[in-house]
Amino acid sequence: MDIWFVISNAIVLATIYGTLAIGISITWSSLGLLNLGYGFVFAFSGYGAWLTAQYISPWGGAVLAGGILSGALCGVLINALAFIPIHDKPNFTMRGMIATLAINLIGTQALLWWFGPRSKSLPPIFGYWKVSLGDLVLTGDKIGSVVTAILMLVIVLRWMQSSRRGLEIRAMMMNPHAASIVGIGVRQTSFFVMSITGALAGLAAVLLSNTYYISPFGGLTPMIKGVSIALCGGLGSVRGAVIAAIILGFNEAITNVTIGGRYVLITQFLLIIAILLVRPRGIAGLLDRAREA
Amino acid sequence: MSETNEVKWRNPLAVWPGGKEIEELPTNAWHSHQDVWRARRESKTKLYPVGRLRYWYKFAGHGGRLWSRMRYWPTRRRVLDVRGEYNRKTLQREKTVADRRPIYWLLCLAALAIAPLLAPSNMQYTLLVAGATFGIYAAINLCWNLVIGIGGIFSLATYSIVGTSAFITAYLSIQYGFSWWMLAPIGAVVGLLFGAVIAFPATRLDGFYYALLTLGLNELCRVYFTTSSEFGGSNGGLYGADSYIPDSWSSDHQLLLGYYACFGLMLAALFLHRFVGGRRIGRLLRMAPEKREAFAEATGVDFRRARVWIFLIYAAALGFIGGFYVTNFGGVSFSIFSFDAVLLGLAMLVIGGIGRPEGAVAGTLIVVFLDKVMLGLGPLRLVLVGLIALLVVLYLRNGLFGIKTQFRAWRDKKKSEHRSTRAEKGGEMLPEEATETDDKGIVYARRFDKMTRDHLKTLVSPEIIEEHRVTLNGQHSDALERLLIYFRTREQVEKYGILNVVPFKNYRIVAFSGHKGVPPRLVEDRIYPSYDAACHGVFLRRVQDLLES
Amino acid sequence: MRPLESDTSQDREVVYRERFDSYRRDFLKTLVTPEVIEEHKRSPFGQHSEPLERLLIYFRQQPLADKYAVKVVTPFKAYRLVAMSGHRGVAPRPVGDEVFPTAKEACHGVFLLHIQDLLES
Amino acid sequence: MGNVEIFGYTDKISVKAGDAIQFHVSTEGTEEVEAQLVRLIHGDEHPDGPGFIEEEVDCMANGTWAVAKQFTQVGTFLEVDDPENRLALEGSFTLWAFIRPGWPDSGKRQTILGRWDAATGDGYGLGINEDGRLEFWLGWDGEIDRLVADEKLHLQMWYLVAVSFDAVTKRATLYQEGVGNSYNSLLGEVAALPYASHPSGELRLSQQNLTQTPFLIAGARDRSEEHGDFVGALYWGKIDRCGVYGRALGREELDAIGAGEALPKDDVVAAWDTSLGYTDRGIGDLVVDTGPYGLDAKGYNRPVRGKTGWNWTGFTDCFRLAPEEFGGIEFHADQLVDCKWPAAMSLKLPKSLRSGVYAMRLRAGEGAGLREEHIVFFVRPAKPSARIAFVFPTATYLAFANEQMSFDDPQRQSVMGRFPIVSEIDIELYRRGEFGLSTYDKHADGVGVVYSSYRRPIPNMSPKYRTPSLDVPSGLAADLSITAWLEHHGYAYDILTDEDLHREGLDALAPYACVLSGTRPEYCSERMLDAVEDYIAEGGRYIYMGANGFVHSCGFRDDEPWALEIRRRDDGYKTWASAHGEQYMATDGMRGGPWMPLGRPPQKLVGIGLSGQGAGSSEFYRRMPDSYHRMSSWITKGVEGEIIGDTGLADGGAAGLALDHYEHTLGTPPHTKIIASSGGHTDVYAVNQQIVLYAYLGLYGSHDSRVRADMTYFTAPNHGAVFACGSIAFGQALPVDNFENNAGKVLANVLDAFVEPGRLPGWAWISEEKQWR
Repeated sequence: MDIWFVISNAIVLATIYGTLAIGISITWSSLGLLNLGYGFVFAFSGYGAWLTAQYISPWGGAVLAGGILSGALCGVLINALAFIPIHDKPNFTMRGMIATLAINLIGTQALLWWFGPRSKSLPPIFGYWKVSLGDLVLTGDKIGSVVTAILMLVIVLRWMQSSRRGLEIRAMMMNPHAASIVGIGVRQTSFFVMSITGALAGLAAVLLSNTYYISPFGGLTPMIKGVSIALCGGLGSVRGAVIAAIILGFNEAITNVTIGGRYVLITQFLLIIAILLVRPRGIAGLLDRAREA
Repeated sequence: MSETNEVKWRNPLAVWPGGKEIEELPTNAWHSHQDVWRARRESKTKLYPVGRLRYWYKFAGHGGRLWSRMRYWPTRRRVLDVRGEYNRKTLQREKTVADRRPIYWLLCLAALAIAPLLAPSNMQYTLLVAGATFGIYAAINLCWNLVIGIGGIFSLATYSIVGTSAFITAYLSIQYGFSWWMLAPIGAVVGLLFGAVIAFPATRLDGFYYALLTLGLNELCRVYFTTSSEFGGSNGGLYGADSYIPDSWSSDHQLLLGYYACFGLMLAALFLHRFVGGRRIGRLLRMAPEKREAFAEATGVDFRRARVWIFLIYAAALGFIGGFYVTNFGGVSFSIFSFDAVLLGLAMLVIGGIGRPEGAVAGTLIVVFLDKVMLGLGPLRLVLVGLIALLVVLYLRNGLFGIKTQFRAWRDKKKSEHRSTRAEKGGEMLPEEATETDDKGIVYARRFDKMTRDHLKTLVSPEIIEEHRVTLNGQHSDALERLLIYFRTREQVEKYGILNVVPFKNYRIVAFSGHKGVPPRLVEDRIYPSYDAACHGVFLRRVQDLLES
Repeated sequence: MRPLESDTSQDREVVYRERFDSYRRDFLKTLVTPEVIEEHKRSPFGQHSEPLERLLIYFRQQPLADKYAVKVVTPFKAYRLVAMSGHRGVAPRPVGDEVFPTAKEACHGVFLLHIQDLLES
Repeated sequence: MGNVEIFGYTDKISVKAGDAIQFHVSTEGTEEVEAQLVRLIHGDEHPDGPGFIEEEVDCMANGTWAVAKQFTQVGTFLEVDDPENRLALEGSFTLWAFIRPGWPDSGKRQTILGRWDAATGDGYGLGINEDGRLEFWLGWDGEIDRLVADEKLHLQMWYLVAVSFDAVTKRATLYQEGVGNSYNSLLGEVAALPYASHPSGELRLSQQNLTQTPFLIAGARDRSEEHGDFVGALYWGKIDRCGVYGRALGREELDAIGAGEALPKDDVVAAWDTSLGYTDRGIGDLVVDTGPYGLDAKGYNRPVRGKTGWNWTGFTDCFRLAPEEFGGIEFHADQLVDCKWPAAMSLKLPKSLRSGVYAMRLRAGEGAGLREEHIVFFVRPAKPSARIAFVFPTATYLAFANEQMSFDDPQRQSVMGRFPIVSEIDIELYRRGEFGLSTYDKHADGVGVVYSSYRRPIPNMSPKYRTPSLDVPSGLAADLSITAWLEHHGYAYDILTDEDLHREGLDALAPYACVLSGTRPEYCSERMLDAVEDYIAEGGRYIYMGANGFVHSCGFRDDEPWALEIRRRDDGYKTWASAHGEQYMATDGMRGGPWMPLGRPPQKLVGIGLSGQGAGSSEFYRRMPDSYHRMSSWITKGVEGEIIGDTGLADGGAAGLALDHYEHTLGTPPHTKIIASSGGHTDVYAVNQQIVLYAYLGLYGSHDSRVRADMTYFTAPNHGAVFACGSIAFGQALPVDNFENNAGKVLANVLDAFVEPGRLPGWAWISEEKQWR
């Protein structure tokens, strides 16, 4: 068994899952919104990228940009629909989740209605080159994905670390009530959060377009994976999400190799359940500091 | 008459031998209290008519006649919760059905029971199939409601349980020829086992963690069943299970049988819901909703145990429904695991309102109607469902059946907004407020008090305060006497008194409670060296209260 | 005169009442000002200021013998002043010959008579 | 020809069209008067109103009547029915009586009992002389001899007095011994005045007994050119048991009587047991003789029965509980219940006569002042025809009939806060003193008047009359303002009186859809209250047009409806108070005084009850929040703004004189709505003392929120309803501006709705409120 193949696969998966999970995690911790419309964002930005490739330019950068932008747009849309109207209403967490689910339903059905059930594929973004490291062959695709994803993540995290806006978002993540008292507008900030997480989803959608083809319901599995990872890592924790992404990436890669692709999900869930039973709030989650919406 | 400063008050007792030495004290120019009354010829805000129309009939009640009250056998519950009361506006006796839901339930169920007879013939097939689906989904949702609404466990594993049970029973029926009547009980056992597995994390995880976990579980089942060849991965499902519907029957009769069987299933689910929700376990769980578990635990409620129980009941019931599903449709498709199924199910619950059986049934009805009857709309059907669900979530606090409470809360909010803009603090009552006051004497007292205060405020002046300090318990000028009479005649609640701490040395001001058994409270820290000083202190406080009002 | 009121030779109540009223008169005299008289003229029946009300209370409490009243000559046209006898069966005696056009003015006339008596006492 | 004066009264106050009625008239200075039947429309001559309006009505009696001066027998006494002249005593005898002199110093001779003819000086008598001492006298054709006691009789003290006369020795012995105890007399044992006196002496002559001389108790026969036979030397005070023996009783025997022991049985001529014949439902005028001849005595002008007797021990307070201790009969020389003048005219009213207030207008000369008399009576329809009935509160008219408070009550000016304005009629009435008093007045001996009657001239029950202490019409003249308003707006209405209510109860009211009260229906018998209560409870609609209503009890005898009885108690407004033990009515045994302590405050009946009264200036009503409720907003429909009744004939406003207020602690129905309230009353308006427990500074209009008039409305079973105006002055606000004003608008709204059969407006707005505002 080729250990390096497993590792490289695991890294690729981990980065992609990380991209997915971090978006969900940030949304939850800063806005208290569990964005289950993520699948729709994913699918929407996939179509966005596809449209870009079709009508503007098949150049990789453009497609990537198209996906990221439409993801951000979709994030803003969800924010406007599901967050802004009810964020100050009673029972918001539950209602927010259901609202995003409803948006997911509407969105995917609308996509189905508009584009039809046939899945689309994107042109190769990073070209068809390969790199061989010993007997390990890394496609340009893989490397591109990993690099882009990591780059994007680093940029986002850096931005959140250093910029004023990022500071605001982090403040909201730590204590939304106090943040609103010191003048951080929940509504304003929420648009930034949602557009960034949307953009991350868009990025993931483009990067994963080879794995998960662009179809109306194509966002579902990534979303569930993202959610699972976010959950496993501890909702709201970026660090936890990264760790969980790596663990699950390895799990998937190993399962693929050892038992077979069919059992990936089963092992994954058993793993998650096991983790959650030990740490009910995920890897990085602390019981007492859970966000009380 | 003359200038304020020149007005002098003469003490009528000064002429008495040994009378007070002060013969003249400066006081206010006199003006009549009637000036205030005569100037006030209308209310300061516009007053609107109040009153609510009785547009429905109200049973006048039994009065002197004997009224034997029936109970549901064998419970202690009365058939209807009827309250005997009298109308507060007419004093006529009235009987009010405090909880009208049983009546509505009965009417709606009766309507559903006769619905097939009323269906237009060209739509009969669609409607009866939709009706059967409705029955099954309603039953599922009712069970779901048990854990979400009553148990407080946000489980999204419902369809995975139903589906698993359905696939296993279908498999058993097809492969081993189990006959139809065995399928549902077997399904129940399958469901119970499934439930037992996933109940374990349920006790550990809270809220969303569990929801997301079960959502994943659902996906897991989907992938597992879709990819396994035993369960007909290629056919899109398992078909050919034994059905309770005799093949020999005409299709109309088959449809009808299916409809009523599903209707019966729904009734059974309703009964289960009522039975579980209305018994001890339901009450225990309602004691311990999300985020209040600690409190419930502290009061001795073993909510974990109750949660496991209800979860097992839920799972078994869903398993039963899964088995029934197979016998009803002769098989099951993978779509039961689809995310959309979860979404639709959730939409059903959400539209009706989580936590209420009527919500589950009505939500199911709406969604099934859109999904199964308005077939002409294509994918738009689900968009529509999603839109409705979205709107409901955005605008309603607890679904359609929460509208009443929400509306009332909103109306109360509007009411207090309007009140705060219209009512004058301490002023006259508005017509709306008057309807809420049984003793109309208070309504007048408010007006009188307002007018009196308006007049008395004009009497407060440095001269008067000085006069009180000097004369205290002697004879007073008209203006001072008026103030004192007003102060003395106030009600007992928060009326000031003087506490004698050390006789002739140490006095403090207290306020009486006006309630037997409640001692007066100290008003301030100040200590007065003499009774007279304390009296004047009380006077000053009262003057201040008057001016502030 | 009623039995219990007629023989006052032993009635010590009278002695006290005399003292009380004499003190009261001493005080009330100081209240008589043009302003008070003007106020009564303006509003003989409404709410009164304290000095005027004190005077009126005293006047109203006077014993019936020689207590002033108004007599209607023609309703709403002519009024005159009289003094009560205080004895049943004895008609009031006329006081002065001024004719007042309204009851209000006549009542003020009564007031002025009382004031005059007070100041003269 | 001196002053011309006309006085008159009718034998009945309430008649049906078609009934006969008699007019009794007495005149001074004229032998004939011009009679004209008139229908009274409006009384008050106030320039802001329509003035005095009457309609002349044709009838047989119109024209010139021959009239004369009539004599009135005032004063109370007992006349013994002695057809066999058994009291024309020839031998020895003893007269004895328990007495409590009410006015020994009146300066006039008072007879306690005797068979005495003062005109001729024949007969014998025991009494109080001009000097206030007990005296026995006898006379023979004008020659009189007397025996006088040494000690004066003291005021309000119980005595046993007697005279024993030995016909052989002509020795007379007076017996005078105090029998006061700690309860029954003015003074107690600590102020021990000399009460006893036992003089004895031989008289020069014995009496001559004329056959026609009656034996009287508390009076003696007299005669004059002008009056013919009449009863004079009237006694003031109480007489308890008394009697006559046919021998001279000894000291010991009389002492035994004074000790309350059994009377000697032998030689009894008469022994009047004044405590016999009492029933729980009243006491008649007959005083029973327990002696062998049954010489019962009959009261004239209603001596007041059931009063505490010489042996009253203070343990019981009602004659019903221990009649033997309540044998006192009180006599007043100025009491009058029936003038008993001969009828000047008898008239059968036409059957077609419209229901209303009528008067026989008698005029002599120029017909002004005392030269004009309106003899008022009330005509009911032969059969009820209208849907509206107006009940004239005649019981209250009677209670106030001929009141002389402005002349007699030193507190009156303080109560009303103004100087009185008296008229020629008031002065004449006061001067004459022969037409009786009102139940507000006191008898000359200081005891309150308990009986009033309409069988005597009642000048203050005439249409133009202005009450002197208020200078505002009250009673009939005020109530005419309401009927004038009904008349002006063309409402068909019938007239009823309190007398009809008392006699017929609910049956009198039942035919009508809507009943209006007068401005002051203050005095009510139990039957009147029951009638109104039953009427409302059975679906009647009642408009309580005034205030101070249903406050005070009164009693009537069934066979003598013209006389009303009032007892005044410690609770409630009063110009006098009944003594303890004398607070139950002799006519019907009910507790006298206000109804409230009996558990029937007016609030229970009509929603509001007396809150305060005063005079001088009236205020207006301002709408209350409840008037915006759609159940009752129709009442103020068409009223501009919030003010109601800012004009009026009574002191310039609709809220004045007496005010009624809502008080749920006194039984205002819980669903009552206050439509409007007045406020800002002057300090002359004092809180009703019935609802005051302490007198303290601040119980006046500007201080106490209870001093107000509440206009209220509530619905009753079977589509019934009660609208209450809350103030006496409200009725007098109606005629202002030619009957078009906001007070009238409110009344019209209510009346129009009440007359309609079926449901009331606003009936459907009865659901629990769900407020948006």
